[in-house]
Amino acid sequence: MEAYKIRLDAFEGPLALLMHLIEKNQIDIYDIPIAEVTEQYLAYLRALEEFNIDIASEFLVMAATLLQIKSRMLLPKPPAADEAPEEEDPRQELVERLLEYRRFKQAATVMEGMLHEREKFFSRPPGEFATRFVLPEGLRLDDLLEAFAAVWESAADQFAFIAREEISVQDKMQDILHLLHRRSGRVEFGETFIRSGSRTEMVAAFLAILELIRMKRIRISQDRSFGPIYLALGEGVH
Amino acid sequence: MFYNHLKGHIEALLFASGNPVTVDKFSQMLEIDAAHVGLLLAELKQEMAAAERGLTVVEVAGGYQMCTKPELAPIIEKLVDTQEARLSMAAMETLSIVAFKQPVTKQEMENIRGVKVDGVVATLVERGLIKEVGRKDAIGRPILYGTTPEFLKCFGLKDLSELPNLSEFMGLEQAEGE
Amino acid sequence: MFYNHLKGHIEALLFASGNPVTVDKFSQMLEIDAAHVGLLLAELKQEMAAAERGLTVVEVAGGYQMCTKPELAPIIEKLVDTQEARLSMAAMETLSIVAFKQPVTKQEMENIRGVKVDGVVATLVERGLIKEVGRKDAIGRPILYGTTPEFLKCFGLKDLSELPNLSEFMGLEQAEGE
Repeated sequence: MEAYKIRLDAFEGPLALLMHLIEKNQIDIYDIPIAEVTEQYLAYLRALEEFNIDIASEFLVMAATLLQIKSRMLLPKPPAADEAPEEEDPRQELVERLLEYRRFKQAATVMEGMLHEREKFFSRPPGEFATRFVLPEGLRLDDLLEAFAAVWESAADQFAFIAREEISVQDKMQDILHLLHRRSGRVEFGETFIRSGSRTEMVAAFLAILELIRMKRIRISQDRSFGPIYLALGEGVH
Repeated sequence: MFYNHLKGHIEALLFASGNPVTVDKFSQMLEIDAAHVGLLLAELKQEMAAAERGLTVVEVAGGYQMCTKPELAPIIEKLVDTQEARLSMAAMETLSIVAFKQPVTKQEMENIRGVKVDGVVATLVERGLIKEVGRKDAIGRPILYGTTPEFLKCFGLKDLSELPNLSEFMGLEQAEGE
Repeated sequence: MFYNHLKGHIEALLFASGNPVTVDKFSQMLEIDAAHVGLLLAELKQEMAAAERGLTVVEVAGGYQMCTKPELAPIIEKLVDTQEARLSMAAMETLSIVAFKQPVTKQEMENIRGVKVDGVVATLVERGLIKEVGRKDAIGRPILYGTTPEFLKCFGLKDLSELPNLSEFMGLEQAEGE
């Protein structure tokens, strides 16, 4: 009983407990004295109960298995007929499980040894290299302009609700078309066609340009990369 | 050797990487063929074997890694905090099942160990020693687990074929059973 | 030298430490006096100067640190994972705001885009397309962002004057100042 008290919760599972009992009693694993082992196994569970330690269900399942094997061992063997295949030892399955378990327990010990050997080699933590980003190639100024137009358009939508309409988009569209007509249909984009400089005029102007482009009343063109950008009247709308 | 000047490059790359570097990666970075990489590594290793050198190169997890010499471990331990969380026996047993039986499901691990393995498997996954490698073609399509390159690194294995043969342990049983 | 066998220890300690190690620390770990540590370090450094070696020891932050040789930097860079950085629509829009309105604060970008820009700005800074260029003289002294030389390279621009002057066109600055 003393041994159990010391190792009350030391067993990972029923197989570990059984292995312990087999080793402690120096039992031949191929010929387990099942009645004796069962008794010791149950004694351990009772000890756990005494200390109000919850017994995991796996331990109870194993207890039932042991009792079943024990009762089967007690049954008289049927007279062996020459032709009948030899009846399986009721302990066979349990022995196989124990052997399998022990095999991996040994493997674990060997692996622990390997780990220990390897731990004598100290390595360095991997160098901290921030992943370097290769910047995308072939980006065009147009991409940037398009992005800006897109964001400004959506922002302008928001402003449109709150801005007092001093100058309407409609007015500014007329104004731009007027300006274009007066300058023979072409104006450099960078050139200002803002008259008052008020915020509402800016917004209206930008929206007006977008709207005119959408209506194909005007075109935006650029002769070469990074060259000046021109606003021009759309074809056939003079 | 014609490529002798690249030995220092290999030394520097091993140092900077920290992790094992494959021959292919060396070959690609140094723009020389794999055979020459092998020769340079062998020479480097030989030079490092000299008594007044403190480092060595080990073949592990499919690559080469720079490490301190094992006989210097006692002195290095003075420097490095070696209080890494050790693996419990339960974790080690479960890891050995995964190592030898991979790919393997939790149910299969539980059958062998006779206890639930959820907690232990979670720990091993968290440590990066095992990982999900697929699903078993069975009811419920349970997750299959296998070991990781980190596992090889931790145990100093070149690859899985370096694991001891499980049947050796069986032989042990039989010898004992006789 | 009598302590010659300790050169390997120093090499291993430098390697495993990663950080600079002081002469005092060496002296204490190896149980030799500081003068000898200095001699061993000097010898080690001299040996590492050989062309076929890739590492060196530098004196830094009051200690000694093992590093790759500076001339090998280009080869070490090959260890760096490179990844093609794609710019999302949100990133491109934000970049366009910075490009045309620089210098500009996050708040100003958010006013235009109508959404938080912290994540996108962090990405653009990380990719080296924009950077902090100063502080705005306003409450909280918010950071001002502008484009980088890298940005010019990406878009094939010689300098910023090649960008169309949209902000003037829209009078954004003045409008907001009102």
